[in-house]
Amino acid sequence: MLELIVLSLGLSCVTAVASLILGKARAASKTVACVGGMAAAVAGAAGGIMALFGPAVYVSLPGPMPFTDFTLLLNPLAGLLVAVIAVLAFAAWLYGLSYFDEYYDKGIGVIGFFMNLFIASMDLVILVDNAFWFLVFFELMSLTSYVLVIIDQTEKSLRGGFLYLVMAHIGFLMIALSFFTMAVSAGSLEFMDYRTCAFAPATATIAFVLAFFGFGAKAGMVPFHSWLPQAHPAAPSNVSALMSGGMIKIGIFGMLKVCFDLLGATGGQVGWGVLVIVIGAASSVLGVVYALGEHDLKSLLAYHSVENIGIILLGVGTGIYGWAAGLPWVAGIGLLAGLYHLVNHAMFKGLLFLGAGSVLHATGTRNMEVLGGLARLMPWTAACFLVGSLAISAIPPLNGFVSEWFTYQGLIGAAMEGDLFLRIVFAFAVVALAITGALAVTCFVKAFGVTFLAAPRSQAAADAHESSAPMTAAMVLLTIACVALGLGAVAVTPVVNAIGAFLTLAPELPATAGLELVSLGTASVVSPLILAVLMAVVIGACALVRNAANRRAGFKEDPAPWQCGYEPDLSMEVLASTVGANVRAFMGPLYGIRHAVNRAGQAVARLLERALSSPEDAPVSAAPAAAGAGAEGSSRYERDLRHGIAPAEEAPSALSTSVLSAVASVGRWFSRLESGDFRTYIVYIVGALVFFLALIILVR
Amino acid sequence: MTVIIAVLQAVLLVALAPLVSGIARKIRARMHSRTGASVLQDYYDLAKLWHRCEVREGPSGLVSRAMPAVYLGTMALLAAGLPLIMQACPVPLLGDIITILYLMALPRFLFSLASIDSGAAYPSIGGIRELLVGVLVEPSLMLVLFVMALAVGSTNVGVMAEAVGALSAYPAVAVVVAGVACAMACYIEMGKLPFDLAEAEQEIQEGPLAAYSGPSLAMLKLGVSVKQLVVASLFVAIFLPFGAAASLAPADLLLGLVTYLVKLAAVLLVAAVIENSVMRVRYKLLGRYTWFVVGIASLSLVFLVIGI
Amino acid sequence: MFGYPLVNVLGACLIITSMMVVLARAGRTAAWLYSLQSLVLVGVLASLGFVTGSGELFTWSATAFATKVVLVPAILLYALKKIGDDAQADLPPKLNPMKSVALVAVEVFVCFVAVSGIDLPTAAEVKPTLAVSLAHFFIGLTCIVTQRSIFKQIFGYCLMENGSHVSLALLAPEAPELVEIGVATDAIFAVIILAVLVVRMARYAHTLDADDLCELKG
Amino acid sequence: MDYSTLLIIMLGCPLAAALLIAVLPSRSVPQGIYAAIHLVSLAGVAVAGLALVASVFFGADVFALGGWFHLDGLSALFLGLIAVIAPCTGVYSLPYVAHDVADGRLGPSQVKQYYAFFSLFVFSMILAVTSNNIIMMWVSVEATTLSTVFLVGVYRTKLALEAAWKYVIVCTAGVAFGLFGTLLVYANAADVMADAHQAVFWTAILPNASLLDPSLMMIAFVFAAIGFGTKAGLFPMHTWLPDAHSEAPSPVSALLSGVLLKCAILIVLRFYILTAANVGPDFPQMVMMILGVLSVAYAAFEVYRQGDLKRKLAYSSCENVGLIAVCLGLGGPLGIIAALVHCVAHGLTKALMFCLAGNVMMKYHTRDLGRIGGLLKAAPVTGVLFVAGCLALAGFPPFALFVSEMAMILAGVAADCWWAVVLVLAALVVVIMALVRMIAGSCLGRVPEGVSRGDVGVLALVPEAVLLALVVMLGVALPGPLASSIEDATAIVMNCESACEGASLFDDALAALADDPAKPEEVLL
Repeated sequence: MLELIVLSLGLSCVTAVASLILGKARAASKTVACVGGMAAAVAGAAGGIMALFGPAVYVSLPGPMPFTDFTLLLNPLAGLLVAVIAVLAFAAWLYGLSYFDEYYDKGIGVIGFFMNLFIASMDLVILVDNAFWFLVFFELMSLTSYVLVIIDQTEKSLRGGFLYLVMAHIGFLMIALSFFTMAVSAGSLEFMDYRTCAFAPATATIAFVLAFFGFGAKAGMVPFHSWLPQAHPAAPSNVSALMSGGMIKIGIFGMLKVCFDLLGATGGQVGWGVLVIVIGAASSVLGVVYALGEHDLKSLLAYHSVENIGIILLGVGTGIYGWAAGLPWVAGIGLLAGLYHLVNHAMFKGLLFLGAGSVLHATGTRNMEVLGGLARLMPWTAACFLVGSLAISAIPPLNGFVSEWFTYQGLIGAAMEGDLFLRIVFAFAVVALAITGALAVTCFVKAFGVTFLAAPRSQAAADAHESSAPMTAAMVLLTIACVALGLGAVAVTPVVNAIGAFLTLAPELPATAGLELVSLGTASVVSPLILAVLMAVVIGACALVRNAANRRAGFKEDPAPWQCGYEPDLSMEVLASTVGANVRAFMGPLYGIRHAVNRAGQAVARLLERALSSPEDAPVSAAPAAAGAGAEGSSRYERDLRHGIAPAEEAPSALSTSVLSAVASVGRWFSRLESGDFRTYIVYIVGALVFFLALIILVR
Repeated sequence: MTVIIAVLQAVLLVALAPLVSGIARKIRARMHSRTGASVLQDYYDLAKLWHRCEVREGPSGLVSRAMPAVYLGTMALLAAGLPLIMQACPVPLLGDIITILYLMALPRFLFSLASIDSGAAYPSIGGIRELLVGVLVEPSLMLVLFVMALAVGSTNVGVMAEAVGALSAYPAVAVVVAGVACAMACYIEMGKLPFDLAEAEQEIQEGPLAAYSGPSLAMLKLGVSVKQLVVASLFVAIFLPFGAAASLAPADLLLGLVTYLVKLAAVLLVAAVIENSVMRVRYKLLGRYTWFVVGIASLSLVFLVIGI
Repeated sequence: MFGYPLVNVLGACLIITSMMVVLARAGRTAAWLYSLQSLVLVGVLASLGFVTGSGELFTWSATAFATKVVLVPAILLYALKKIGDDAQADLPPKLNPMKSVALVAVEVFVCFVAVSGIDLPTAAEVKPTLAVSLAHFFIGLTCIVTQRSIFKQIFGYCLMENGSHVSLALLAPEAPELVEIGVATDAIFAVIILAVLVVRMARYAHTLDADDLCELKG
Repeated sequence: MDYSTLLIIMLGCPLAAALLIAVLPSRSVPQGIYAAIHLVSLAGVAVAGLALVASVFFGADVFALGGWFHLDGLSALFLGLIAVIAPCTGVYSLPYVAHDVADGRLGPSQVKQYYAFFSLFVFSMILAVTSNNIIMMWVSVEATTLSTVFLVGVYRTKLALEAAWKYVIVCTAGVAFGLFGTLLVYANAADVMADAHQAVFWTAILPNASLLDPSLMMIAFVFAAIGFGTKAGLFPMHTWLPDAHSEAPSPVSALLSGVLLKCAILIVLRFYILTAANVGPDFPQMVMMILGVLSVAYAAFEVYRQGDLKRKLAYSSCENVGLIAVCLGLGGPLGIIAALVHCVAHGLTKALMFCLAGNVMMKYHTRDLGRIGGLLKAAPVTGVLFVAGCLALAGFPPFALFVSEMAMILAGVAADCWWAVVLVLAALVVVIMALVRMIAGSCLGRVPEGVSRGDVGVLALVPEAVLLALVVMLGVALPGPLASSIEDATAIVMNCESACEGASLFDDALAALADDPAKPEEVLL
């Protein structure tokens, strides 16, 4: 199976080069890139799925670098990740067949080249089993996705790309520090030596915490999430689907690999699990709360990636806790929940991003306020988006529910064994998950309702048209995947459970019985398949009875029925901002956190500026960005916009601007050192000499 | 065998729902010292509506058409899953607390979608408020069920009922406090007066009903009253399981049915009394009440953790 | 009288002559004073050679005479003529004379303290001259730092170079001559290039004032 | 044909060329002649250099002129750097000078002057790298300063002359301290060693370095570090770097930044070896660490703030030299390997970047980054090379600086010196922010009006492509012989005879550490 994946890597690289060469012939370059990408994806998926069942394959080649050789390891965990990314890549390429038409003038060859390299580098990061090459491909992954983020070259995408690359690099540096701490005590850069070497507990904790925050920065969890909602939406939609669905999973994969694979021999501490759970809970709640305030469809979905990463971390955290505390069932179900949600999130987030892409493709704008009424004009996209929304809100028969059910069972099962402090932590996590679930429902009602339902609120929305065949096919593919992962949970769970067992090297505890999913610790069962059948039967019966009554009593459509003298007009319709305002009224404190953090950041920047700036430097004041221009029309959004009531275009997250201005003011202060007069420069040299001579006297 | 009981339960609840709301209206009338409509008034309304010609609004699409059926169907399914007559769940896979909570989320999801779909302002505002009640109530409900799961050792409602029935749930005080919190949460979820007036069609909370007519409206009104019944019986099933049939003997089942009806009547009587002795609270202040419920739920968690 | 005390005495008047060079106002007088100062330097080298009896020192003093006493002042005077007679070349130093004398005194004292700290067998007897050469080096440096006219700064460089030349002679008497020739020619080239640069500065940039040369900043 | 004569030939070529060009009259002789002589000398330098370097990699050291010149593993590395970068920048200066002549900024006499001093500059750098006599080292560094003065001031504008004057004064004042350091070492050695004449040769001093007086050696090292640190551009003494680079023609600043800073670092390394052999590595490492961390911290913020393209690259050189000093400060076999790899990698990358800056100057006639935009559209090939160069400078994977940065982090963690590593990494993040902003600002976006489309001449692009290929090659596949040569150089710096034979560089260095992780200092000694 490794050969299949190597084949897919080769195909990706060949296609990349071919699409770059054919850059001028745009249509040819696009088709070559997409078809080649799809072929590579199919090979990758096949290899990944076979790796899920097969034994781990370890290959060590004498690499180009003298100090380390090039080693690949394909174990079930890697197989799962490769398969997920391959499926997403296939959908993205299929989608790109017609979506990339609008990117012709932006250099289709460049997109084809970097997107193929991006997928290849993701696969290689998963496969490679050597610290140096892992870091190389990890950084290449960030670089290639940076180029894709700034492909639009608008001011917003450049800022998003800049923030993304800097945050990715900070994460990369932390991962490098973690790997090298382990390398120093393991004596080599090979992961195989890490596994055999028994690290001192202190080193293991430092390594884990550094790796956790390093990979966390890549996965976009709370302390490092500010780049995600600015970077992912800027990329083309199928690339943001690939990034949100695939790339942030590499962060989770990294954490699992460091914790279970590399530090496996040394054993973990309970504190690690608690840290992961607390950050996971915080990410999930803050992610969904910030998503509610968004009126841009793709940044709403990006914030939801933060939320779902939080849910995955809850599962992984329970797994780590169970593994460290020696509770095999808790570890098993925790990892099962984390990995299963990882797969599910990849599928439904990819689907939602592709849906958002179709809306963008059809109407030219991502601003929900000016859309509306697209369901009738774009039925397929609306249906797929609805299934995606149901899945992400964890509504029963679909896959989101299954993984969140396992997460709940894991948390409750772990709480049963835990002591006083741990029960409060798990209770906090369960409540956070419940709040997240409820808010996710609200958010996706807003997203789907305001975008697809009711009447079109602008000319752009009115003359939208259904997206072309390949785009719809890609969306339908992912919808089928979501439904299959939901209803077919009974078949998929043992496979994912086996990976969990493989990671913790513990015997596999059964998670399914017949058609039902079983949670042994909490003695409870659920069966999405039977549930779906029951719902279909009961709801079908009600619908049939109702339709029969309609036929008998008559059914007519009336565009403007008598509303007791009340005439609704455009200015009264509900908007995303209405939902946001309502939630903000109740969720005040959670919004307070972001506001407080931004204010603190600005205060520090102003302090630095006043302390360092000499009188003649004019203080840099960040002018609030002008409100985004919505499509014309008399909809309430335009009227609010004109009167400045509507929320202005989201100013760049104040924290990042304050950091930049702080760095600039420190630079200005340093530059005062070089006043241009070379005589003072000579005094500096004499000063340095005197300082070091004094140092000698000190040392001796 | 248990499947039949489940179906029987569902049918029973669906049938009883209009009667229950009729009784509640009769109690209110009595308290206002007026005779009020007959107890069976709801049945007459439903029958009348059932024969009316339905009018679909202009912009509303497939979601609005499907919503009433999904609402009633899901509520019936939930009714089937609860351990009302028997102490154990008739259909175990419907009995898990997470499945119940997230099954209740589906009708709320589609109810709000349909309200936005109608395009008019009042239904949309009503739909959003329905969502936000969910956001405010669900976490405390989940915390209560979490406490019960830890107390009982399983997340299945039937096992909880048996444990409470046998008074074997370990931290007794925690269970009692959890019961109180669950009662308040269920009361808010039922949409009774201080928080919302279910009947008034034009009222904000039930605004979305304004977009419906004919058989759909009938099915939706039935669904809403079944929901109130399901939420009440959820509380009854977990915290007042006394008298429910332990075994499948017909005698026990009959006794279980009778005790369940008596308990339900008692609970609804208390609810009706509370409902008619309070004024309606402003929507903005709803948060203060829900924080109070969260407070009590976390109190039960503290008791559980301390172990008394 | 002959022997090491002579070397130390000559060292002392080295300091005095370099002080005069620093304080000299006009470029021409500074050039003449510099050649006088080099003469004293040659004296030091000759007496040192006489005392230690090493042949190389004599050849060193010969080359020093040729280069420092004759060639360098000639170059500078020629450069001064090319600049023309505008007053630019003789700008007053930034620091008034009294302060610079005090500064030089402090430097000399610090160098004596520093040199006494080092116990080097070869330079045991000529410790005061070593201190003088170190002080000489720092006097040159102060000349560069305090002058406004860049022409005067060339003299600062020459003084600094003399200081290092003396310390080279003191610390490395037996070094192969090639080394000494290398250092001397290096000094000559430096002075030539500085002079050419000053002439170009006068012709193209029309200023010799160091305060104008602060445009490139930050 | 033994190698010592080859070394003399290599020294002779540029000197002869310089003298020849100086002799020819500037008016009558067409500029092609100068260019031809210039190219011939550089070809000689390249061929002889690479042959010498190859011989040292495989064979023993090369001595010439009775020990005055000595080529060991360490200086072979730097000689190789000169042998590669000097021809590249030489070839690049042909189109650059032709463009300036066409622009009227350079007269015929200035062109003659340019080529003459360019060869003299190469000669003095080779002298600095190969000289075994410590005082000749000082003379050669002084010679590099003097030979580049007129190169910096070749445009004869007020700013150029001001930059040249500042460059001369600051460098000569700084390097003079170096002379004191050399003298102290020589005097110290002359006392101890039997034959005073031998006391001037570095190879002679090294064996009995342990006999020297420790306090004197420490003072000498401080003088040398400050003196030659000025030429290397370490923090307090770096002030000449931005001025000289912003006013000098681009090929000259490429040579200045790419090679001259490394030669000065080599001489500081020579004194580092002597002091480490005498006093033990702790003191010199502390001095280098302080200088390095200060340089990195200061320069990183300057790189971020700077608006002028070449001044930004100059500060980036100061920052990278600081990184080399930090690596030396970290010590241990890993630290030294990181420092040497960084020298080679940065030399190549910085030369590439300055040549590209030259291309940008040719197209946009300005250094202000605000007015440079849409480079990818205006000059596609230069744009792509510029983006690759910036990413290489920022330390992204496929390029060489990534390897050296990883080695530095590994060395920092192995030396358990966390505060330095964290500080340096923070500074590197600031540098990356600056470079990414530069890419986004100048390469993407619209082409400002008045800038003609179409790329620079092919002759200008060839050397840059060669340099980029080398940078990528070092980044992806460090060739075997180069790795073993770095290994020998480390053995020299660590002053131990048992070169790490057999297994690769990192592994045994790491393995050596793994045996006793508690004690991070060198185990090889």
